[in-house]
Amino acid sequence: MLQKRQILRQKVLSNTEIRPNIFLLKVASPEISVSATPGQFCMLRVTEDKSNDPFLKRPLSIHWINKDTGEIQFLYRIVGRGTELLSLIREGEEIELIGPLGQGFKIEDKEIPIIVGGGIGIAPLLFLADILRGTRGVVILGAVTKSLLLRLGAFKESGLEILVATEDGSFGNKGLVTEVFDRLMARLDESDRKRCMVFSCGPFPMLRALYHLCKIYGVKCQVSLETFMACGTGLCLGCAVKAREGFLHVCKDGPCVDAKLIDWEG
Amino acid sequence: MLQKRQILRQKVLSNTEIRPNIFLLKVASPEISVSATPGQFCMLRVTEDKSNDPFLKRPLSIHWINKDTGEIQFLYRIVGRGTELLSLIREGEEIELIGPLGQGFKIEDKEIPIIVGGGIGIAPLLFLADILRGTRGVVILGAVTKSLLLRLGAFKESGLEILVATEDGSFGNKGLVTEVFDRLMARLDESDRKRCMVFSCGPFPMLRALYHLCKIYGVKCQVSLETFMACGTGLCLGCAVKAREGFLHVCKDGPCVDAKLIDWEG
Amino acid sequence: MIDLKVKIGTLRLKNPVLLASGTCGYGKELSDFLDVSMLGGIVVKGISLEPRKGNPPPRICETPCGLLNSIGLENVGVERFIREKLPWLRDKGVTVIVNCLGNSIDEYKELSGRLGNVDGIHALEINISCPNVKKGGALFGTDPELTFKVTKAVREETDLPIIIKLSPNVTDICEIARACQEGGATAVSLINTLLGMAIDIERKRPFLGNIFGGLSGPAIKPVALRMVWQVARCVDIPVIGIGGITSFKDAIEFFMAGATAIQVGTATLIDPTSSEKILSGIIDFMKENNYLKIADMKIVD
Amino acid sequence: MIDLKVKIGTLRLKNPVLLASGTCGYGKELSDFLDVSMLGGIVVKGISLEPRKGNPPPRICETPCGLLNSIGLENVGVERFIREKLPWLRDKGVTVIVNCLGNSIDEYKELSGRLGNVDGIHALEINISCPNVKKGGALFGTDPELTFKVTKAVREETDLPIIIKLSPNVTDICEIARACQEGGATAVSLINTLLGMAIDIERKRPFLGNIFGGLSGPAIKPVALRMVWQVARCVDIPVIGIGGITSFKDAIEFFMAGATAIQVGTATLIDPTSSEKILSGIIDFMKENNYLKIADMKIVD
Ligand SMILES: Cc1cc2nc3c(=O)[nH]c(=O)nc-3n(C[C@H](O)[C@H](O)[C@H](O)COP(=O)(O)OP(=O)(O)OC[C@H]3O[C@@H](n4cnc5c(N)ncnc54)[C@H](O)[C@@H]3O)c2cc1C
Ligand SMILES: Cc1cc2nc3c(=O)[nH]c(=O)nc-3n(C[C@H](O)[C@H](O)[C@H](O)COP(=O)(O)OP(=O)(O)OC[C@H]3O[C@@H](n4cnc5c(N)ncnc54)[C@H](O)[C@@H]3O)c2cc1C
Ligand SMILES: Cc1cc2nc3c(=O)[nH]c(=O)nc-3n(C[C@H](O)[C@H](O)[C@H](O)COP(=O)(O)O)c2cc1C
Ligand SMILES: Cc1cc2nc3c(=O)[nH]c(=O)nc-3n(C[C@H](O)[C@H](O)[C@H](O)COP(=O)(O)O)c2cc1C
Ligand code: FES
Ligand code: FES
Repeated sequence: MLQKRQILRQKVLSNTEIRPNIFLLKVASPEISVSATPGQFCMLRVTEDKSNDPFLKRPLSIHWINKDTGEIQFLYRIVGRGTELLSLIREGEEIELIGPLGQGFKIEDKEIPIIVGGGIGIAPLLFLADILRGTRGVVILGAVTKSLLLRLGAFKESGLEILVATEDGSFGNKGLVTEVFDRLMARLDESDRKRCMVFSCGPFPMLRALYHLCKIYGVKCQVSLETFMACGTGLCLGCAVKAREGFLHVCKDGPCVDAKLIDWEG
Repeated sequence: MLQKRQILRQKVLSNTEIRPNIFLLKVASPEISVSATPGQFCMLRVTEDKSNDPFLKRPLSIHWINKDTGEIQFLYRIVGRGTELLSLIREGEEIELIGPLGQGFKIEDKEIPIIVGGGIGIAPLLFLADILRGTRGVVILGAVTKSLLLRLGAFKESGLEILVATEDGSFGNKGLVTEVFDRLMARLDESDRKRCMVFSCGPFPMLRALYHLCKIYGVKCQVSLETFMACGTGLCLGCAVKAREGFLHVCKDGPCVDAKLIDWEG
Repeated sequence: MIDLKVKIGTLRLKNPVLLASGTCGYGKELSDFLDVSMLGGIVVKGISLEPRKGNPPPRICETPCGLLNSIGLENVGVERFIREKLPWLRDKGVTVIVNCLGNSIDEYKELSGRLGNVDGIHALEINISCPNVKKGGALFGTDPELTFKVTKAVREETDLPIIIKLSPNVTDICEIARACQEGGATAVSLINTLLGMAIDIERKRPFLGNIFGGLSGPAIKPVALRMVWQVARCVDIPVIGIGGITSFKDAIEFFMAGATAIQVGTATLIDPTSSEKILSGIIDFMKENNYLKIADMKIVD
Repeated sequence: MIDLKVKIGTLRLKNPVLLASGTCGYGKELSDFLDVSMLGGIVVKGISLEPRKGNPPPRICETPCGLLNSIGLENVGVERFIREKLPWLRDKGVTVIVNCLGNSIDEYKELSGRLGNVDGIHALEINISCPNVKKGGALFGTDPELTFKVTKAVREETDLPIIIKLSPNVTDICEIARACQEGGATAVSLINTLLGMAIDIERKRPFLGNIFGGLSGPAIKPVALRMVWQVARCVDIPVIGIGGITSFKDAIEFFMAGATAIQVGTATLIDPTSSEKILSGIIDFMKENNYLKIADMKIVD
C-alpha cells in the first residue's frame, strides 16, 4: 500500500512577530506546498521533542504558499500555551507537522468571489485571494483598529479590489466588515448577487451576522470553522459542531463548509 | 520571616559538549556561588516554561564555582530525556534552579585528603580539589579509556597530586581507581593512613569496593550518593537509601555521607 | 527468529500491536498514513445496533499529558458498518475486532448475534463502560454481576472470540476480570478511559458539553499498567493492555506486566503512525534483549 | 474587599490554600522558601502511633506529568511529632492539621485521642487510604462501612474538626463521602493518590521497591476535579479539593467544582513556593472577576 502522507519534520525559515502577539511563520515544505488548496490546514507540533505536554498538535490554516519555492506560511495569534511555545521556535529549527488536511474552499470559475475576513480570521484567506488573482473578486478585511489590520500589503498583491473596515474608523470604512459587505451587496444587482460566492473566516458572531446577510441577499456563502481538535485527521470525532442535521466534523467535513449547513444558533 | 531561598532563574553562560554526551554547563549565579560548599547539589529545571513534562527537576552536583565572578558549573552526562533537554539549553537563555542543597563533604584541617572519582562521578570533586589547594592531597581519577577521562587539566590546576587510572591502560595506570588507591594506601604508614580522609563519587560498585578497602586500611571515607529525587529539599522522603540503621535521605542527610553509615549490600 | 505472533483463544494475531477503539476510525481514515494490515489488528470505533449522534460539543479537552473526550459513542450503527466500512477492511486483509456498545443485555446479545455471522470479523470487544438504561444508568462494567451476565449472554450468542473491555473506574478490577472469565470471556482488555472533567474558568462552566469525559493518554499509563499487572495475576485468560501507550517502551512495560497484546489509542491521534513505530521498536528491543516471543517478557513473580 | 477566609466547621482558615500531607514535611523544611503562616494552613506528613521506617527504595518514579511515590508513610510517630515538630509550627502561628494513619479502628481512635488534647493542633485529617490489617489489608477508604466506622470512632474521641481524606480508587466516591458525613465528619478532602505502577524494562522488574505506588501531580487533576464535583453535589459538609493543583487556574477549577478549600501537594516538591503563587493568583483572579468570597465561585447547576 502506498503511504501517501507522513508526519513531516520541516525547516523553519522564519517566525516573526509582525504585530504584538501575531506571528508569521514560514516553513520549507515542498510536500505540503504542492498539494494544498486554500482553506486547508495543518496540525503543528508545538511541544518540544521528548516532551508530552502540551499534549495535542495545534491546527493552523495555511496562510499562503509559494509553489515555486515550496515555502508555506502560517499566520497565528498567541492565545495560550501552545501558540506561545510555537512563537519560540526559531529560524533553522525543525517543526513537526501534518498536512494539508480537511476541505478547502470550493471555487468555481464563473463566480464572483467575495472574501470577508476579520481579525486573525484573515489567515486562510490570503492563499485564497492569491489563487483568485485576475477575477472580479473583492476582499473585505476588518480589524478593531488600523494597527491590528493584518497583511494588507500582501492582499493587495493579489490584484483584487480591497475594502477595509476598522471599528474605530482609523483606516478605511468605520464599522464592521459586515456593514461594508451589506453596502456592497446593496449596490449589486440581483443577477450579480446570484453569481457571488462569499468566502469567510473570523469570529463566530461575525460569521453568523454575515450568514444572515447572505441569506437576505440570496448569496452563497462558505465559512472556515474553528473548533477544538485532537487529531485533525478524522479519527477521533472530537471536532463536532452542531449542524442543521446532527453534527459536522470540522477536520473532515470542513474546516470550509457551506454556511447553510451549520446550526448558527446552536 | 526572612525568605532565605528562592527559585532562581539565572543566565546560562555556556553549555558545551566537552566529550560525546558529556556537557559542561556554566551559569551566572552569584546567589549560589557565595554559599555553596563542595559536594552540594542543585535541582535544575530541564522542562520548557509552560510545560509539565518531564515533570521533575534534575539533581546535579556543583562541579566548580568561581566566587569572584559568581559563575557556577555543572558537569553532566546525557542519560535520558531530562539531561538531553538540558543539553539543548543555549548561551543567553535562562535556567530555573534551586540550590545549593544537601550536605557537602566534611573537610577538616589536619587531614590528608584523598579524592577518588570515576567517570562522571568526578563532577562534585573539582570544586573540592580547588578548595583543598595547598594541602598534601591526592586526586585519583578513573575512566574506561583516555578519551573518557574528564577535566584532567582543571584538576591539575588545583596543584594536588594527580593519579590516573584507565581500564584499558591508554593513559596513566592500567586498571581501576580502586587499584591505584590500594597501592597508594599500601605505601603509606599507619599514622598517615589514620590522617587520611577519602572523598569519593562514582558508580555504586566502585564506591562499595573503595569502602571495603578503606575498612581494611582503617581509613575514613565519605562518598557522594545518587538516587532518584523528587524535591531535593527534604519534603517528600523519596530519596531514601538503605543505611546500616533504617534509611538515609540523600537530599538532606547527604548527598555526601560517611561511607560507614550505608548498607552497602542492601 | 523472533516470533511476534500471539494467540487470544482462537484469534491469531500476526503481532501484538492493535489499534484501540475510537482512535482509528474504521481503519480507512488511517490508510493515508499507515498500512493497517501490517498491524496485529484494528479495534474499530464502538458500534451499536442503531446509529448514534454522540454528545454535544465541545467534545475534547487537552489536559496535562492527556486528553479528555466525551464523543459519546457516535457511530454509524451496525448495518452501515457492515455495508460501508467492513468491506474495505476485509479487502485489505486486516484483522478486525468490533467494539460493541449496548444499553441492555439484550442489545449486547442482538448486536453480537448480528456480528457473529459476518465474514471479515475476527473477534468482538465488548465495551462494558456503557450505561445500563434499565438500571438507572450505572455502568455495566462497574458491577461484577452485570459484567458476568453480559459476558455470558454474548458468549452464548456467538462463537467468535470475545474480549471484554474493562472500565478502570472501579474499586477492585480483579473482581470484574474474574466475572468475565467466569462468564466465558476469551480475554479481557483494559483500561478504558478514567472518568474525569475540566472546567472553563472564563465561562464558569464545565468545559465539555457532557460535563464528564474519559481521560486517556500518557497521564493514565501508571494506572493502566497497575491494573494490567493485577489482572494478569488474577485470571487465566489473556490480557490485552491499553492506556497511554505512546512508545515501544510503554508497550514493553505492558508485556512485562503480563499483557499478551497491546492497543495504541490516543497516541494515534497525535501521530497516526505511532502504532507502526511502536511495533518496530518492540522488534528491536526483543532482538537486543534476546527475547524470542512476547510471552517471554512477562515478569514472573 | 475580597474575603478569603473559609470555615470548615469550627476550623477557620485565613485563606483556602493548604499544604497537602506528605509534600511539605512538618513545615519547617519549607521555611527557607516560604512563610508557611501566610497560608490557610498545613497538613503535616501522616502520623502514626509508632514511628515508621517506610518502604524500601526506589520510592519515587517520574511519570508523564506526574509522580509515583511509595514512601510508605514513613514518619516520626505521634510522640516525637508533638515533642519535636509541633512547637515550631505553634510558634509561627501556623494552622496545623494533622494527617492521621492507622491500621485498625483502635489505632485511629487512640491517635486522635492523643492529638485531640494538644495545643496547636487545629484539626485532624484522617487518611483512610491505609490498609486494615485486621481485614486482610484492604483499605479502609474503599469500604463505605469501614469508612463510617472509622469516622464515627474518631468523632467520638475528639472535639477537633475531622476531615476524612478519601481514596480515589473506588467505584463510587459519593457512597464513601456519604459514609463520612453520616459518621460525623466535619469535612472530606480528596483525592489521595491513584494507585499506579511503573516497570523498569532494563532491569525487568517493577520500578518501585514496593511494586505499586500512588500517582499524583497534574496528570490526575481531571480525575480529582470530577470527584470533587461529584462529592460537592452529594454531601452537605465542606469539600477540600486536592490533586494536581499547580497553578491558580487549577485552584479556581476546584472552587468552581465546589471545593471550600484546596491543598497543594506535588507542586510544592517541584517549586517550594507554589502555594504562595497559587494564593496570589487566586486573589488576582477574584479581583478581576469580581468575586467577593471563595464560595461565590461555585458553579450552581
Ligand atoms: C481548522 C483550524 C484552523 C485554524 N487556523 C488558525 C490560524 O490560521 N491562525 C490562528 O491564529 N489560529 C487558528 N486556529 C485557532 C488555533 O488553532 C488556536 O488558537 C490554537 O490551537 C490555540 O492553542 P493554544 O495552546 O495557544 O491555546 P490554549 O487555549 O491553551 O489551547 C488549549 C487547547 O484548546 C485548543 N484551542 C484553543 N483555542 C482554539 C480555537 N480557537 N480553535 C481550535 N482549537 C482551539 C488548542 O488547540 C488546545 O488543544 C485554527 C483552528 C482551527 C480548528
Ligand atoms: C545529588 C545528585 C547529584 C548528581 N550529580 C550529577 C552530576 O553532577 N552529573 C551527572 O551527570 N549526573 C548527576 N546526577 C545524576 C543525574 O541526576 C541523573 O543522571 C539525571 O537526573 C538523569 O535524568 P534524565 O532525565 O536524563 O534520565 P532519566 O532516566 O530519563 O530520568 C528519569 C528520572 O530518573 C531520575 N534519575 C535517572 N538517573 C538518575 C540517577 N543516576 N540519579 C538520580 N536520579 C536519576 C531523573 O532525575 C528523573 O527523575 C546526580 C544525582 C544526584 C542524586
Ligand atoms: C476519542 C476517543 C474515543 C474513544 N472511543 C471508544 C469507543 O468507542 N469504545 C471503546 O471501547 N473505547 C473507546 N475509547 C477508549 C480507548 O479505546 C482506550 O481504551 C483509551 O483511550 C485508553 O487508551 P489510550 O490512553 O492509549 O488512548 C476512546 C478513546 C478516545 C480518546
Ligand atoms: C511524596 C508524597 C507523600 C505523600 N504522603 C501522604 C501522607 O502521608 N498522607 C496523605 O494523606 N497523603 C499523602 N500524599 C498524598 C497527597 O497529600 C495528595 O493527596 C496527593 O499527592 C494528590 O495531590 P497532588 O497531585 O497535588 O500531589 C502524599 C503524596 C506524595 C506525592
Ligand atoms: S479532530 Fe479528530 S476527528 Fe476531527
Ligand atoms: S528528594 Fe524529596 S526528600 Fe529527598
